[in-house]
Order: sequence, then C-alpha cells, then structure tokens
Amino acid sequence: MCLAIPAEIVSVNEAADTAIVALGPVRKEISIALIENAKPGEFVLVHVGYALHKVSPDEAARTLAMMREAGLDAEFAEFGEAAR
Amino acid sequence: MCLAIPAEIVSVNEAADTAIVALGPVRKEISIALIENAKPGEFVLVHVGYALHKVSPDEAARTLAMMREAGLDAEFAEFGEAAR
Amino acid sequence: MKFVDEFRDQALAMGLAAAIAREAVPARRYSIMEFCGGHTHAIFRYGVHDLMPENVGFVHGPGCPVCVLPIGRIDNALELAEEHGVILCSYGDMLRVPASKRRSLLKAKAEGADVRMVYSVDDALRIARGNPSREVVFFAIGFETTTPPTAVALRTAKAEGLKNFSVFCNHVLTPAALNHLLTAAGLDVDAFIGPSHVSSVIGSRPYEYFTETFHRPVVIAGFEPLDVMQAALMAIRQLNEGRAEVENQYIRVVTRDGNRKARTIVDEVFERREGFEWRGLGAVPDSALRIRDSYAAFDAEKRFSIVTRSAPDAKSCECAEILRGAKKPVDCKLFGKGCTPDSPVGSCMVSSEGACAAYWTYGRFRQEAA
Amino acid sequence: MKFVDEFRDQALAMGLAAAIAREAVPARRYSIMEFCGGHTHAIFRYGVHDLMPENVGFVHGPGCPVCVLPIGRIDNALELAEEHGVILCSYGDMLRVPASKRRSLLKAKAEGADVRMVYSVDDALRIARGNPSREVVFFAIGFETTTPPTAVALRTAKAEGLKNFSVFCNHVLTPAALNHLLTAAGLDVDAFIGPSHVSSVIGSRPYEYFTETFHRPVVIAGFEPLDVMQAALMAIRQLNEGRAEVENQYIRVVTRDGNRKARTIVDEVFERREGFEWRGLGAVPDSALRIRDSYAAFDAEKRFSIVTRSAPDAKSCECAEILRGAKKPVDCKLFGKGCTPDSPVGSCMVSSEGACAAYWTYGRFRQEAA
Amino acid sequence: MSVIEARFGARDAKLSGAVEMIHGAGGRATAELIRTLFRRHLDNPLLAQGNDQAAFAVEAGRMVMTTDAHVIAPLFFPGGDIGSLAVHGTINDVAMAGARPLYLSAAFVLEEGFPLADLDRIVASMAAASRAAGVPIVTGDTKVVEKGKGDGVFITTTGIGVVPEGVEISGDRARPGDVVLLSGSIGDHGIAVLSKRENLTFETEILSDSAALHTLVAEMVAAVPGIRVLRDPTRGGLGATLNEIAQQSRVGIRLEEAAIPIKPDVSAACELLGLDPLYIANEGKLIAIAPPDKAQLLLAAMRAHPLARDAAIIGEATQDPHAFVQMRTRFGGNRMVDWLAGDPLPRIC
Amino acid sequence: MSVIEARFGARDAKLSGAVEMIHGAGGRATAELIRTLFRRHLDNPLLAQGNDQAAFAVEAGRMVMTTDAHVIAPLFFPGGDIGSLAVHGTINDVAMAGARPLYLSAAFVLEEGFPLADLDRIVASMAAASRAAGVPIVTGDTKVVEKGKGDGVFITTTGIGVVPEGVEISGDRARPGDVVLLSGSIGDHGIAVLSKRENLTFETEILSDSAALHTLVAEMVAAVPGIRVLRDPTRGGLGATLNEIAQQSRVGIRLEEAAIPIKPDVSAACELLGLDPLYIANEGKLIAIAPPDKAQLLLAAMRAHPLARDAAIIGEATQDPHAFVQMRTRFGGNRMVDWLAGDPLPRIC
Ligand code: SF4
Ligand code: SF4
Ligand SMILES: [Mg+2]
Ligand SMILES: [Mg+2]
Ligand SMILES: [Mg+2]
Ligand SMILES: [Mg+2]
Ligand SMILES: [Mg+2]
Ligand SMILES: [Mg+2]
Ligand SMILES: [Mg+2]
Ligand SMILES: [Mg+2]
Ligand SMILES: [Mg+2]
Ligand SMILES: [Mg+2]
Repeated sequence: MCLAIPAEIVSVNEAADTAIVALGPVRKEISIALIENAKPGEFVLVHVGYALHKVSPDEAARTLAMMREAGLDAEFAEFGEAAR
Repeated sequence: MCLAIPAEIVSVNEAADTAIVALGPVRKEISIALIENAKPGEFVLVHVGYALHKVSPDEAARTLAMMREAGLDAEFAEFGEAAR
Repeated sequence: MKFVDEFRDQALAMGLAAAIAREAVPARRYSIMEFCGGHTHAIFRYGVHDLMPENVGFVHGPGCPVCVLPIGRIDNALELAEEHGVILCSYGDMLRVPASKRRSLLKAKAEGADVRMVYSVDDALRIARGNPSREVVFFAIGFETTTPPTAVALRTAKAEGLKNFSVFCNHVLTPAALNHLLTAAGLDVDAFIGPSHVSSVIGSRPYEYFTETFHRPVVIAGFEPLDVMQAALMAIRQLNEGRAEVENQYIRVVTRDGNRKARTIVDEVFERREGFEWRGLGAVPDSALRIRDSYAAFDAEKRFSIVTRSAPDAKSCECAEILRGAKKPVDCKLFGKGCTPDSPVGSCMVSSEGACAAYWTYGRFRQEAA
Repeated sequence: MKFVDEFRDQALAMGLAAAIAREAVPARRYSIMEFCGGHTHAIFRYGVHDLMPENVGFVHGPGCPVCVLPIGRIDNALELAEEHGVILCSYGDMLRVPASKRRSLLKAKAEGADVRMVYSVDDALRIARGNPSREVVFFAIGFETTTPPTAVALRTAKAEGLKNFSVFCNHVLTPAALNHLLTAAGLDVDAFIGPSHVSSVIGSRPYEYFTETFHRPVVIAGFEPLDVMQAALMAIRQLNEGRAEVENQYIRVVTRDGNRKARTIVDEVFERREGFEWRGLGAVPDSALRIRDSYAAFDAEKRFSIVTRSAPDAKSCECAEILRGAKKPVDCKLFGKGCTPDSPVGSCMVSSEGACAAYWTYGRFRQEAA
Repeated sequence: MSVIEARFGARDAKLSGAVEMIHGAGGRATAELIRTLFRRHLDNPLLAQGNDQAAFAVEAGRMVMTTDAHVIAPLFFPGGDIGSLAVHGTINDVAMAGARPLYLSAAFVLEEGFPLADLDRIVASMAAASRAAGVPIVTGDTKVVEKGKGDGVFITTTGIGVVPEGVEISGDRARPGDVVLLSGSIGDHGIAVLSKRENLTFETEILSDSAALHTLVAEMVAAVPGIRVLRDPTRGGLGATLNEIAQQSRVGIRLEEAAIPIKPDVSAACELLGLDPLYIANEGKLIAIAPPDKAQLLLAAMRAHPLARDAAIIGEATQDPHAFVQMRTRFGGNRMVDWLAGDPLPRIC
Repeated sequence: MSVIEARFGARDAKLSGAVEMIHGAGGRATAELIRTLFRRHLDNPLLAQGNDQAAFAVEAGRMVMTTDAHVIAPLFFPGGDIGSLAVHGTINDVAMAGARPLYLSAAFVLEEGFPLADLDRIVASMAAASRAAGVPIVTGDTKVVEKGKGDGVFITTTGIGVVPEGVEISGDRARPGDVVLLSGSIGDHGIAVLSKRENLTFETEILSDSAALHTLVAEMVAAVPGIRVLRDPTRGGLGATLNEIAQQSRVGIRLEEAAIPIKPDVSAACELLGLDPLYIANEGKLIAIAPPDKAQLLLAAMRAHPLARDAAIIGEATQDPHAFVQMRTRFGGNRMVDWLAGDPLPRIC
C-alpha cells in the first residue's frame, strides 16, 4: 500500500486538476491536487492515484553519482590494500 | 392460470386458516380463508393456493351417471335404429 | 386423482360422442362458444375435436385473463419494475406477453428488473415480508377466481401493517364481457359454454339475465374434457328444443349463488371501475374492479401514480378478432409464421389458455393435414 | 523505467556492498531498523541480505499501515459492511487481515457483504456517485502518504454535496510511532532507516527531534534496494563516526519541509486524536488523525455511531513483538505452521509490507538452508 | 505436519470454511483444494499424476465424446445432487451412441462463499457415482467467481467412450415404421427437483431417476445391435427429445398416451402446477428406436435390466414431411406433442 | 420460410436480442440457438450430426484428455476473448503432454440477458481459433442461468489428443540438473486483461499472448523427444507453475531473473499495481524442462517457431528436499519464488 512510483507527466488537465502520466509505455490518469505547477516532462511520485511530490532529476543523478563513488572508493581501497 | 384442481383435505390448521390437501400422493398447504367449515375428507377446488369451493361427491357421481346414461341412450338408439 | 381421472375417461367419452352425433341434427350447424380459455385448452389437449361431428364447432371466447389485458396495463407493470424498481410479482404466463416496443416482463427481467413468477398471491406477501427495504407489487390479473385470493392478501397486508406491499389491480368481470359480446353486432354463436371456476364463486345466477335477454343457451361446464362434451350435448339439446336457459353441468362445484364468503370478502376490498379496456373488446363498462379507498395504501396505482395510456396491439395481430369469436387463429396471417409460442406477437399465443397457443401447440397437425 | 531501474542496478549494488563490507567494523554489530514495510519488502524481494556483511542486520519496524491497525478497528469495518450494509471500499491487503472470531473482510465479502477493493480513494467517490441509493464508506488506512488523498476526497465530497459518502478514518502518524518505540524500554536498535514516501509529505524536519533526543542516527531512504543499501552505508558511517543526525538519502524526492500544500489540505480536514491503539505498540498518544467537525457529515464513525472495542490479537501471534522490533518472524512458533500468507493468523503475514509475509514469501529458504 | 496439512489436513477445519477467491487463483490454495478435496474423493491413478491432462492407452475403433454443463437448482434433491447428476448425465450421453464410457473430466465453477462442506458432499457423490459406474474422472479444473456471479457450483463433465464394432446409432436413423420404446416412467427427475424449489411448496416422495444407463445400453446393444436411435430424454423431456429425433430423421412420430408409464406423484404434481409431464426432465431414462421386427426382442432385453423394468413400446415412427410428433390421447382424441414453449422450469439439470 | 427461419434466419433479428431463460429450456429455442448460432459458426460434419455426442475413428495409442472452465472478465480483451481463449487453453493443455490435439468439446453457461450479439462474436472467435488450429469443436452444450446467477458466459472446453510414440512428458519427470526453458515473455495475457478491468485505469498497448501452442510443441517433440516436462504457465503465472512442477518432481528450481523475458509494458503495469510479473497469467507461453545435454537443441527448435522467437533458458532443476523455487535477482541477491499468496487478480482466465 505504500507503493509509489516515479512517472513522467505527459499532459495536464488544469480544470480537473489531473494529469496523464507515463510509466515507460504505460499511461495513467492521476490527481495532481496535492502538488503545484506540474508541467509535462516533469517526474512525480505517484501513490494511490495521486502525485505526492515531484522527483528531482538532478538529485537523482547526484544520488547515483554518490553510489558510484562509494563503490569506486571501496574498489580503490581494496586495490590499495592489495597493493599494500 | 385458471388452473384449478380438486384435492382432499387431510388436515386443517384453524389458527392459520390453512389446510393440507392431498392430490393423489402429493400434498400441499393451501389457504382455506375463502371457504367455511372445511373438514378432513372433504374435497375442495384448489386455485392459486386457495380453496375456492367444496366439491360435492354426490353431484360428481350424478354427473358421471348422466354421462353414462347419455352414452347408453346413444347405444340403445343405435341398436334400436339397427333393429328397426 | 379423484374427480379428475373419471372426467377424462375414454369409454364415457365415446358414449357422449355417440350421443352428440345422434342428437346433432345433420342439417344444421351448431356454433358453440366456450367462454373460457380453460375449455379451449381442454378441447385441444385431449383432442375433443376428434370426437365431435363435423357440424358442431367450437368458437373460442375471451375468457383468458392473460389474453384480454391490454398492452397499456403491461406497459404499466414494466414501468413499476423498471422505473420504480419494485419487486414485481406475477403469475407465470403474464411474463411473456408482448408489451409496447417489443418489450415484455421477461425481457425486463433478463435486463435486470426484479420480476418474479409466483404461484399464489401469498408468495408475493412472503416476498414483501422478507424484503422490508424493497417495494413489492403484486401484478393482479384474472377473473372472479383469482380476485378472492387477492382480496384475502390485501386484508392480510392491512392487518399486518405491511408497509412495502401493494397490488396493481387488473381483475376483470366475466358477466360484463359476456354482455359486451352479446350486444356487439355480428356474433355468430348459437350457445355458450359458461365458466366453471368463475361460477364456483359467482354462481350460476348472473347468467340468467343473458339467457332471458339474448335468448341463447348458457351451459356452465367444468374444465375436464368430459365436462365440455356433456355441456355441448346439453347445449345442442337446448338448441334442438328451442330452449335458452342457464344449465349447470358443473353441479359438483357450482351452485346458483356461488361462494358467498368469497364474494363478501371481495366486496369489502374492491369496487367496480366505471370502465376498463379489454383487448379485443375495447372499453367495457363496469367490467373491472379497483381497490377501495379503505385499502388505498395498498393500491400500487395510487402509490406509484400509475397512468395507463392506450397502446396499439401489434400490427396484423388478430387477437382482438379472435377474442370476440370473429376469427380463428388460422385466419391470422402471422399464425405460425411470425407468431409462435416461442416468439409470440399477440397475447393469444402466450397463455396456455390462449386460442392461438392451444391451436398451435396441440392442433397444428389438423391444419397441415387439411 | 526512469528513476526505477537505475536504483536496482546490480553493478552499483556490488559497489555499495563492497563499501559497506569495508566500512562496517568487523568487531561490532550494526542493528538497523527499517521503519517502513516498503523497505522490508525491498530487502527481501531483491535479496539485499545477500549483499550485506554478517554483522549488519535489519530489524523490521512498525511502518506497515495494514499491520498496525488493531483488530477492533477491523471489527468496526466488518460491522459497517455487514450490519449497516454499506458498500465498504478498502485498499487491497486490508481485506485479508484477520479480525475477531476468525473473520475478515474477505470472508464477509464471500458471504455477501459488499466489500470492494479500490486502488484510490477516488474510486470510492466514483462508486458513491454511481450508487446514490447506497451508503459508501471508504475504509481509510495509512500513514502520512495516504492521508492527503483522503483529505482531497473529503473536500471533493463536501464540495459536491455527496450525501452517501463517508470515511472511516484510521490514518496514523509516523513520528508518534517512532517516539513510542524510542521511549519504550529494551529497543535493541542502533540506527533507523526512515520513511521515504511519508517524508515526501512531512519532510525530514520532524526526525530532527529524535536524533537530538535519543541520539540514534536516522537516514531517510527511498524504497529501491540501492536506496536501502546506501542508507545502511550512511547509517554505518554515522555510527562509526559517533554521529546521530537526520540524513536524507532520498534527496530526489524528500526535502526538509516536505509537501506544504498537502500538509495544508490535511490540516483543514483532519485533527489529532488524543490517543489511538496500534497493534504491537498499544495506545499511543497523539498518534492518529480524526475528521474535523467541519467534515462531520462525512465521518463514518459519527454517521454510524461506531464504537471501537479493544479485541485481543490471535493467541501465540507475535505480531506485537515483531512490530516493535523485539522479535523476528521466525521466532513465532506459528510462522509457516499455522500461519502463512494463504491463511494468515496475524496482520504481519498479510500485507506484502508485513515482515512475516516478506520473510515467508521471499526469504524462507534462508531458514531452511540454515 | 507440513503447512499444507496444518491448513487442510484436518477434515473439520476444511469443511467449516467457504470457497474464497484465492481457491481459484492457481496458487497454493488452489493446489490444496484439488489435493485435499477433489483428489481425495476422486482418487485414481490418472488424476493423481497431477498434470493438466490425463494420459491413457486406447485401442483403435470408433470413439465418442460428449459434454454437458450442469447448473441445476437446488444442488441437492431427492435421489441425487449435482455431482451424481453430472456423472450420470455424461455417461448417458456417451452410452446413447451405444458406446462403452471410458473416462470423464469435470470442470467446476464455484461461487465465492459456497460452503466447502457442500462442495465436499458433491464431490464425494461424484466419486461414488463414478465408482459405481466404473468410469473414472481423470482430469478436471476449478475456477472461482465472485459472490453474485455464479450460483454455488456449476459442473461441466465431458466423457469419452468406445463404440462396439457394428453398432451405428444416431438421431438421424429413425425410419417410418420403426418402433419407439421408453425405458420407464417419465418426469421423476424434474418433479423431484421442483419439489425442493423454494418458491414451490408441495410435498411428494418422488425421487429423481438419475442413473447411469450404460450397462442397460450394453445389454440392449448386445440383444439388438441394429438399434437405430438411443437418446435420454433429459432437458425438455420426452416431448423435446422426440421432436429432435423426428427432425433429425425427418420422420413423424405417433405416440400412444396410454402406453407411456408415469407415476401418480408425477401426474399429481403436474396437475397442481399446470405442467405437462411430457416436458419434464428425466435423468435415468432412455428412448430407443428400433426396426419393428426387433422391437419385442429389444423390449425383453430392456425389461431384464433393473433400470428398465417398466420399459414399454410407446409409439412408432411415421412418414410425415412435417416431422410432427403426435399422440393419441387416453381420452381418445389426437394432439400434437410440440416442442416445449416457454420455460416454466428453468435449471432442472 | 419456415417459422424457425422467420425467427432466427435473419441475422439482424437474432443478434439484436438477449439470452432468455427459454434458450436453456431444451425446446425449440434451444435447438434454434444451437443451429443458427453455434452450428453456423462451428460448422463441421461431426457437430452437424446433431447428436448429444460426436463419434469419430481413433487409432490405437496413448491419448490425453483435459478440461478447463473459462470465467474470464472482461470477456473481450486486447488480443482475444473468452472464445479464442477457451480454444487455445485446452489445445495447449493437450499439447503440454506432447500430444497432437484431435477434438474439442465446448459447454456454455449463459446468463439471462447476455446479448446474443456478444455470444455470436464469441462463438465466431472460437470457430476461427479452432479452424486456425485445425482442431474442430465436435460436441457441445448450452445452459442458461437467471440474471445474477452467472456472469455473461462461462465456457468449459475439453480436449482430447494423441501422444506420439516414444514421448513421455509429465510434471513429475524433472530431475536435478535439468534445464528450464521458457518460450517467451511473461505476463502479457494477464496485463492485457487487467488493462480492461473497470476498476483499473491504465492504458497500455499490450496484447494477450493467447495462442495455440501445439505446432510449437510438435516441433519441440520432434527435435527432442526426451523432453521431460511441458507446462503452460497460465493461472498463477510462471511462479505457481514452477512450484507445481517442483512439487510433482520433488526437485528445487533455480531461476535467473535476468534471463526471464518480460516486456516493458508488463514491467511498468506491474510496478504501477504492485504486482509481481512472475504471477501474472500467460496463455501462449510454455515452460519446457529437458536434460541438460538437449537444452541447446531444444532452444534452437523453439526459436525457429514464430511463437517462441524469444525463447530462453531461464534456470535449472536442483536437488532440494523442500522443492523450493528460488531466483537470483537482477540485483544480485536471492529470493524465493513462492506460490502466489492472496489473489489480487481474480478471473484472469
Ligand atoms: S397468431 Fe399471434 S399474431 Fe395472430 S392473432 Fe394469434 S397471437 Fe395475434
Ligand atoms: S507468523 Fe503469523 S502468527 Fe506469527 S507473528 Fe507473524 S503474523 Fe503473527
Ligand atoms: Mg452431452
Ligand atoms: Mg445430456
Ligand atoms: Mg442426451
Ligand atoms: Mg485447468
Ligand atoms: Mg448467487
Ligand atoms: Mg486443463
Ligand atoms: Mg489450462
Ligand atoms: Mg495448463
Ligand atoms: Mg447437452
Ligand atoms: Mg451478473
């Protein structure tokens, strides 16, 4: 029930406060009553038919970069240890 | 819908104004709200779950006798004609 | 079955057949109208035709409660079931009768309306008690035989204070119909076989007016095939003798006064309508009953503000003619073509007491052989 | 799927696994409670265990809305469906949770109650609009994630003047539960992985109180397996460094203040209950929401005069212990014997976010192999 | 004790519950329902294999296949239930080709909420009927539909069998002059079922005639391999079945009402309800049509079997371009026996 | 024009109506429904005989029989309908024994009020599926239940077929070390059906994979007669089907998640609904288990067939007293693939 999934806004129906979002090839109508200024191309976190929050591509990239870094650090360390 | 059938009263439930009737080996509960003094052994005409009227065994016998007589008359007549 | 099997006896039938053959004067035609569909059914189901001489013919009358109900009233029943969402309880044959726009209660049921077939008005009461949150309407049809049970049920409902039960009353009166037939022009009928079960309630007395006024014999007869044959013989004798009396063949059940208790109960609950439309006969004065004001709370017509619109019968359907004895089923060009019991166009093809249905179901071979 | 597949990447997982293995000090044990069932589910479904060193263990927390709802409230829902005959709309897992007397909403449905699974509260609104003659109750459960949609629906219902819609409110609050866990005696947990979606609404700020008061690290983390691993790494680092801060792994969605608009809508519709019973935790002060008086017309508790009786959990079920991190599913003697997802005894075996269900469905082989 | 046994092993636990949607989901609950209820009762090596199909050896020859869905209400009636009916009905349709039934399949559509105890009783009854007949149920299927989308249980059985060499029985083989035989009294099944309908209220001691007729057929075929037509007058009764045959063979049929066996209970119930016994369903009776010179031989073979003690010659096939079924009434007149019109008795089989 | 034609002959007249109780009464209306709708579409000489069973010649050998009830909702879905599904499903269960399907039977339970036009469309679709597969429907049955006692139409199909000499395929024949193959992407059928459920609102272009697999099986069996197990992962999906096989054969199964083909639509819809694609029904896929030395040969044979272009080796059977199905996740961890618990997706087939 705590299922929530990032999806891309395809179009916005301002009158109804709804949007069509795309999750890969699948589309779904959701409510955007809980967020502000939703625009096509933006990503939102969809939960029980509602957008709960926008998803920041920059922060996502930053998170992935940190993960990559942690892995590289570990590799270096191991390499270092092996070299020691 | 104008189906009605003579059945024999088997037992009477005075409180409920109903009776169990027998049609050959089949039994059925009917209303006797429309007739008076129904007694086990008597025959009634059953229609849409109600006894409409009692059936008189004497008159039934008389009717059958008249039918038989009409037939005999015809036979006699034929015989008579043939003999003529 | 006692009082049943005896009246279907083949030996007695042969005797009666011989008597009729002997007494029917060859030179003349005897046209006998059996008023009731019950007689029609017996004639066809047992093959009574095969035991009658050529010159004695049966004409089928309007005595089929399903057949005579006009389309507008079935439309009302549909309205109750579909628009008012009631549980509509009805005797079986009524379900298949075509209403306006090729609709029927059966089709409404198939589409989700809550239409239930009952064997007795008491079943409708039971359904009402078991579904207190639903409106339950009993679609009451029939002559003087089904009327007393409906009256009892209404008294019960009132006594119990049942809040969700009402009756859509379509009870009609036999004598009024007979009167209408006899006063109409061109009725080619020599004598009548009168109702059996109706007469068990109303007695034979109401027919005395007709024999006196219209000078045609009326023989009240049971619904078993021997009853019909004996009644035919009695009618032929009257005609031969130039008499026109009410005779009672069905003495085992019918008396001159009928069932006084039943009549009293009916009078308490119902009163005459000024006029009522009959299929075939049109508007017939004083020919039907309505629920009295003292039972107004149980009158579905009032509770649901029912307005009956006159709706035309199906095109080419000759039910109207058939019901007043002017035509026979085979005279209808739809008979067996567009209209069969599986897919009836008119009401006479629906009820097992309808002339077209009886003719099609039991007697069709006669036509094909001819 | 963007922002999904990247966070399930095997290469990154290996890297994080190596980092954790390197940074987790072999001499010490790291006991990390993932507050949310969403984390629990991810850990088991993706086999995160297999990538963690022996001395880093996950303890499953109470963050499963289905699991924490006490039996008395499910009994109330049954009462609404069965006694009040409403159309009861609920999120899926709730249907199978055992209530008193071995009943469940699913069993009630099988016996004819009108219980419907919905994916969104908007479906319940639609059902209400489509069934104006029926009462429709939305059985609202969940933490701060499902609460804003329920609030929107209540505003919509009020604006539309929907007469037959109401909400049976069981929304609960994460910080109160965390507080309760931390103040209780004997919690053997070194750090917390904090809620992801809840925090998207409430932000990270509410956790600051806990790190300050109880000196245990809280890392807010997404529900993808890499998120959980990265959060574990961040918690290990804090523990190694002797820090106890609120850190945010889920920066792509969570901010310090969360979703202000959503919070405002929630505040308009709901207010705090003084206390609410949680399965496992008992009565927790200020831990749940109720519908404000201005929306009283849409409050099923008022409309149907619901009284909640405290009902005991199933005998021998250790859900209560499990929900506060005191026991693991395998410590329950019913686990996999009397209790399986097909035939659950306790709520933790029902929800896919329940620890017992996750352990049984995805992780059973670990036990058998051991 | 495995988890599975913990849930299903104890008879009481299982029988106290009801069908849930999960029983139809194809998961463990489905598998366990099959194992602990269906396989337990229907126990045979082919079914026990647990495949989605049964495999068996057959010999070369003519084979028949038949299927019937059973939707009877009520599910339990005097003299049987939907389970025994589903077994008998399909065995009979195999037998009506003169064939020896080999195997049956059974597919169940269960309504959510249906008591497992009732299902257990029904499957036990199927097992007993199948064992008594010597025709095993070798494969099956179970689906569950939501409450209100079904009616307790529907059972579709399919049967296969082998036709003995030289036998060629088919509904289109009746010829004018052939004799029509009936194996016993009509209407017993339908009236027994109707007597238990909620909205009908009459009492009778009549039992359904539901029975497997294949051993009777085997003896009939042995005595008169040249039987032209066999058919069980089920739905629609004698009337509909004879009309079917008349149309298929393009012959008329002429019946003698007085020759048709009928029990007093059935007559009386029909009078009461306004029904014609000719249209009431039978589940343990057959109609045979044979050349006139073999009629007495066939009648004797029938009467020698316990399921056809009251067998009778009830009429003959005639030349008739209309393929009418006609009947000389007991009363001495003639009538048609048309197809059933309307449907006063739904869900009789 | 006969009466019958007057009523049913005109296509328009027939298709505008709805199923009525009388269509199930066994009288003229039943006969005409069969003649003008079922027989018209399913047209074949065996069915045309109009008997209550079909008769045909068979050769000596091993035969299989299988049955499936179909209760899918909605009745029409992208890529098929209940009619084609009922044909494919049963052909496939015959084929999963390595057998060549011969004949089908079909039994219908119709709900009063069901549009005849929909029935017509469904039966036409069955006819097309049966013709395309070369497996005729030779006998059938139709029952009608009252409105609210059914759900439009349920169809039970039963199939028989013959097993080629030397082939012995059964769910209990998997051995540790055997290789598990899958003929293509999973979940297409279930997601296509779900996408049309009223209470779910998502859009996808995914089509059901519903297809008859017997020609694929014929080529597989020709290439590797020693295939141990074949099964179509229908209800309960890959997960339930592999658990069934594991239990029957008493082996473990170890899967490689990365090897399992799955379409983006299916992945996305599953994420959206919180479903696991391993448990979503397929209607045109098969699992094969074969000895390791034949795996590549079998894979090549599969990939050469249009219905298994994406065939893949997805795992292997292992020694495991618990008969667990386990999977190495794409992520690098391990999980069990248990039976489906709960039933988020009823009425998928
Ligand atoms: S045959 Fe049909 S259409 Fe003609 S009169 Fe009779 S009921 Fe009317
Ligand atoms: S295994 Fe079942 S009974 Fe035991 S704690 Fe978990 S849910 Fe409760
Ligand atoms: Mg059959
Ligand atoms: Mg049959
Ligand atoms: Mg048959
Ligand atoms: Mg199956
Ligand atoms: Mg039901
Ligand atoms: Mg099968
Ligand atoms: Mg199958
Ligand atoms: Mg299969
Ligand atoms: Mg059949
Ligand atoms: Mg329905």
